[in-house]
Amino acid sequence: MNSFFLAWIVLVPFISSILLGSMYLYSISVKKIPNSVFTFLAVLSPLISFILGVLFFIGLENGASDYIYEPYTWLQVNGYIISMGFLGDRLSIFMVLFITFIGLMIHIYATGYMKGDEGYGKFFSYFNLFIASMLLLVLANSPIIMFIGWEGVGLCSYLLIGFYFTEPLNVVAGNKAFIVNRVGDLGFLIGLIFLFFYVGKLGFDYGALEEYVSIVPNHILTIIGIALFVGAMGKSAQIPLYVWLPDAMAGPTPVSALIHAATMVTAGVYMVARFHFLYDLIPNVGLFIAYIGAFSALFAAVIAMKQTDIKKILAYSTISQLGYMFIAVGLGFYSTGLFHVFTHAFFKALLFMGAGAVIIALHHEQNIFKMGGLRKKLPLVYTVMLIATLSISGIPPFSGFFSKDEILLKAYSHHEYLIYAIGLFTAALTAYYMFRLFFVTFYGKNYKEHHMQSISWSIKAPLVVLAFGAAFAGFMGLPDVFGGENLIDGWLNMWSGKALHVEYSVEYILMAISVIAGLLGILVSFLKFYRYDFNQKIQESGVVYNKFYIDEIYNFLFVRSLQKLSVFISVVVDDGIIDKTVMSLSNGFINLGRIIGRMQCANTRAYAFFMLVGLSSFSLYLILKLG
Amino acid sequence: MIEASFMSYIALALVLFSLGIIGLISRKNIFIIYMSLELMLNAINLMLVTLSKYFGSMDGQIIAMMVIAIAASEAVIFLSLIVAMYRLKKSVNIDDFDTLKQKGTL
Amino acid sequence: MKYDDIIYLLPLLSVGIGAIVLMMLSPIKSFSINRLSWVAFSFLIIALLSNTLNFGMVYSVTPFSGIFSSMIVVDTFAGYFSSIIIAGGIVTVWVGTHYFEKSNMLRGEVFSLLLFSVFGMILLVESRELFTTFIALEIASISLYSLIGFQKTNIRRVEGSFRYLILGSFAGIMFLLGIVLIYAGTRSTNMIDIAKYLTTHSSQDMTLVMAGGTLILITFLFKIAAFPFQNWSMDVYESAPLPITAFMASTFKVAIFGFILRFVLIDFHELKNIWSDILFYIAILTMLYGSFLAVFQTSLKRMLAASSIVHTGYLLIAFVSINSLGESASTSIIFYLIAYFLSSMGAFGMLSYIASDDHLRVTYEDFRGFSHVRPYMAAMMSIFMLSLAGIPSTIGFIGKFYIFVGAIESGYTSLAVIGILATFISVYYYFKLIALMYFYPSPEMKGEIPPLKGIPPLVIALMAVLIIWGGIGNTLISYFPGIDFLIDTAKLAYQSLFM
Amino acid sequence: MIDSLFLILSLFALLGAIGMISLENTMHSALSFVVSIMSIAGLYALLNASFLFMVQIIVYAGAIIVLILFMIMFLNIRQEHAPKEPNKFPTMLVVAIVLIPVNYLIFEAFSKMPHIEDFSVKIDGFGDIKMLGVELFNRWLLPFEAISILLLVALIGSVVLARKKERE
Repeated sequence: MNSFFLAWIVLVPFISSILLGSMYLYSISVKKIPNSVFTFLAVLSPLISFILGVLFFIGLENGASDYIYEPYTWLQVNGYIISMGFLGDRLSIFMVLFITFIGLMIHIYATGYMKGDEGYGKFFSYFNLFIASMLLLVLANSPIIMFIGWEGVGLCSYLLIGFYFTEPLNVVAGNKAFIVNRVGDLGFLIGLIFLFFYVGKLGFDYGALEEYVSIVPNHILTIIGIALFVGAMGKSAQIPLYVWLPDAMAGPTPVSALIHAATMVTAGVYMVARFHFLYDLIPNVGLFIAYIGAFSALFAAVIAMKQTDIKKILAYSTISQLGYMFIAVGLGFYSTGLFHVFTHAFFKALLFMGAGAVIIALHHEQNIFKMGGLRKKLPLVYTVMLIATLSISGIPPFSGFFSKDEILLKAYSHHEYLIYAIGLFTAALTAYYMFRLFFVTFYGKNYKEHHMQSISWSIKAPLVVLAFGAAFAGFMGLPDVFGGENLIDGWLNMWSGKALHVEYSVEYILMAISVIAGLLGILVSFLKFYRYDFNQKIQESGVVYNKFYIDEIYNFLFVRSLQKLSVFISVVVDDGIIDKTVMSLSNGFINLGRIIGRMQCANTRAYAFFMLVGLSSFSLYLILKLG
Repeated sequence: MIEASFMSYIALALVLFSLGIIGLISRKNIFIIYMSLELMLNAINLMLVTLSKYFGSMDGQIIAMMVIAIAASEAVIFLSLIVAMYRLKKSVNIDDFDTLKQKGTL
Repeated sequence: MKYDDIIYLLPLLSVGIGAIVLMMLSPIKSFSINRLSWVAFSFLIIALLSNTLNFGMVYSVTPFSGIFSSMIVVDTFAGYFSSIIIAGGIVTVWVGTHYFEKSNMLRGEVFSLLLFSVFGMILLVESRELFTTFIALEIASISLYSLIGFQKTNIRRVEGSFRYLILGSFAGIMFLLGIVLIYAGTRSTNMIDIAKYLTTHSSQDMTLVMAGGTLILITFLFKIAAFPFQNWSMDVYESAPLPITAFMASTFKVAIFGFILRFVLIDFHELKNIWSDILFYIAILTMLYGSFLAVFQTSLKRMLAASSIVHTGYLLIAFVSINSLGESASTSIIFYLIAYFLSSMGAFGMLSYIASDDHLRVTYEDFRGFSHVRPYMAAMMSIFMLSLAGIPSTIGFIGKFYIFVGAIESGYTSLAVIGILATFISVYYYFKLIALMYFYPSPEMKGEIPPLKGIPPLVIALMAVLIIWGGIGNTLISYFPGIDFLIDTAKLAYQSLFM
Repeated sequence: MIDSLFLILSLFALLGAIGMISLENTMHSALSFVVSIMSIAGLYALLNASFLFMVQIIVYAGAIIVLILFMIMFLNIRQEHAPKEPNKFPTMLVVAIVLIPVNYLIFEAFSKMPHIEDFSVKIDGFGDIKMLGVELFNRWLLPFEAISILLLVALIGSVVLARKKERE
């Protein structure tokens, strides 16, 4: 495989995006272009990228060394040379494969979902640009080029979240995503600049960085590590920069699927994995990352328990799952983290697309407590959602089980018992709130009969494909215990994996514990919501209605207090503190600007006086300087 | 008795220059502001002519003469703008002209 | 006497003659506006083409050195800057034709004054004698005062013009005092002689020269609107007609930088670090002040004016680092000037193009839903905003990149950090426009906005293309000139200063 | 003789300047400025600049100041039109204080110039019209030409700004 085609993995969706955009402009201002043309172009580009990705995969599998393609020098500043370079190693091709594959599925799905929308062409133009930016981020050969993709992803998410801009709320959500991401980007940029300052002279692609990163003093390295991680926090929605993600649900559902499953949020995880050589030198920062991940996982799971909007629940679950990934990469188990990225991509895309199908069928109803009993009406969606929910809840043999269990196992074996405990508890909570969603949506009694809208095949087909993935993708990382071989670990053999010091017996026990935790969550959820009565006014009154002793205990011990905590966190901490701090910072800045703006008083004499003061201070400076 | 040395001319020019700045900033009358600017130019000319004598070279005087020409060209613009302004607002108070003030609203 | 020297003076002469011809044509009523703009354009294009005769070479000629006693120099540096200035004139002519027609204030004198202003700016970058520089500055400024106050029935225009006149004269007087002090210190006003004097007498007391240089620097800071000499810019930019604002904000800034770079690099080559401390703080304050001012503006014109203060701050970052990295800092200043020139000229040009008969579209609110009415124009406007904000793949990003890297390299990391911070803040007010254009439904305004027709939108579109071209680099097609070309030429320009 | 002339002239120049910036009435202020201008012209004469002495009187006192006076009368600005300035003198004091470093710097800078005992010129005809003309057209031709352009620009500018009616 010629490494020249690496660039085309990025260029194909990029060119397609430009084509779509100009065709869209043409179609609204001059002559209408049929949607089928847009569909064809939009779906073709991720397909081509995927095929190219597969070819590179085969090449690498056959023992080819890393592909590097550096077409030209992008910038050249006294000794610093930055070339526009693409790197196709095992990590990036791995990312490319699932980004393009999931992206392709979501594209197909979106052709059904967005049918009849006025901005059909515009949507796919942004969509392809999103894929292109993400692929650039992944395939870049140096952090600077990666940063272009990084910014591009931010821009596209802004455009897509605010896609239905006629609703002011959506615009606010888009702005919020953008602003919060900029905060993260600032961190990322600061990290890059420090890195550039210390090792930039020696070359700034990953190869050179890996070689020379050890010359950076350790305390600086710590700063760099944290600053880069701040960037990851922004993109991957970790505490405290997660606030944009739930609001980002304002965009069309395929956008949510794309952001949450394959692209944007995994950028942070990818970045940490890409800079593994750096984080290996600063294990303390890694531990910090792992703890942030653990707390994000718990925090988001607690919030998710109280949500009623189907997409919001999924959004919080994404934050929670990302937390798991950061636990793994923080502790230095990069391939484990990426394994979870991989399985998560399947089941989360599936969940979102299933939710989208439900939403479409119910004429854009998103509150799960206005759904109910959809099992008969939407059998296909029911089946795939069940698979996805089981997968995210960590029930074997579905994919989520393997990856999540491996993370917990590694945390345990690494003697991070607190993280392990949090992870385990979160796993139970995950099972609980996901099945709450599931039961309320598809079961229940006394629900209102809905007038259903039919779902087209272009929505159904990707659901089926992804359902297979969500069910069986986990077998790619079958642990040794089952006599399997971890293909993901084997593929990403670039890291000298830390050896596990755990007996098989312990591993079995841990596995059983986590399965039990998951089942416990499902059980509680089952008891509470399986026969959920939709005539109840609000869901808290369901607490009164229950007949089961165990349910009451559970309620008393955990749910009630957790619900309070959940309300507290979502209202006081989330909206009240974090949201307000971020927003009031910007408002404060604007207000300060207004005060300073008073200096523009349109008084000539005052202006002249300012000038005179300037002149006077210059003179004073000179008097002092010249003695 | 003060000797009419080089420095006394410079000192005089400096004082005149400062008086010009003082007039420019503390007066509101457009005409006086304009004359203050002219006074500053005169002070600089005085310095130039003094330097011309000090160096025994004509350069200073030539520059001073050209400064007078520049002052004349600025005077033309100044006075025609003053006429335009007076026609519009019937005022020679410079503080009355504040339509470009920054509005504090968002 | 060498008559072939006249080739080097051709740009200056062509613009000057063009100005006088236009002055004579302007009272003739039968001469339509369109024809006048073609006349202005043809003189400017002759000037631009004659500039390209010596492109790509390092040269430094003092034409008619006997007659003009070496007071004027034509070198690569001057050629580079005057090309940008003339290009600015061309853009202003085309954009202005449309605007002045619409706002019913066009007369031939506008073009005449504009060309005189261009003449003054070219003389400013070519002059090697301080007093000639002062006269050139006055020529450029007085034409601008007249252009701003052209519509003398409009109180805002007259007021802005008058304020600029008073403060500009005040700054000019400081410049003059600076010349006098330098003359007193070195007995010469010729930059080469001054530089020679400074190197040969470096042991002597330099207070006079330092004070004089500082005063000249203050005028420079005034003209580029740096803190605390910046207040005029908001008022004047707002009051001026849009094409004139564009011309002032971008082209005049280029010319001023052309002069000050020559002045500091030649004259104060040995002593230029005396200002680094104070310029350090001025750069920070300028960026902060501009950012604070820009975030809460409702008028796009005022926002662009405020953001031009911020851009001045970025340029000052490079100016501070000039004493440790002469060549690369000057190169990055020159490059950033081009980037800023393209972006702000484009943004202002677009604003003035869409001005209609009874409505100047200058506030954010006027752009609500603009993309649905005029998608191509909205796309161009977005490109200008992206470039001003310094988003990668535009020329603005590369300009900022050079400046920040240079700052870090010369040890001013804090400046770079504040610059990056200001850039992040700037994203807010630039993207607000993009958001408004794209994310809101459009009100009824289709009929008011002129369609894309004629030369002005072509010129604006060309700038948008150049911005993207410069951002992606010489890269897509490698044998085509891109940013490398610009930077190499800027380096040649720097070298030609020391010939 | 010269010293006492210098003293008298500088006294008048200062008094005229102070009067100009502090008098209420615009007309008085302009007349006071004439005194200052004339005294400076006298100082030029003391400094061997005989041609400039004439230029100063003809151009400044004769043209610019007369133009200002004419304008004041033309616009019919009387005392009641003049702006009220109650805080004039405190402002002046503040400005004067702010000006101290500037003056100090420039004065110090000048005082470091090499001292000349005999401050007079030995060249014949120094400062008269012939010498000035020869210098002007030999060495200062370019600024001279530039000045002519500047005057042309100012001419166009004033025509544009002061034209009575906008032409349709």
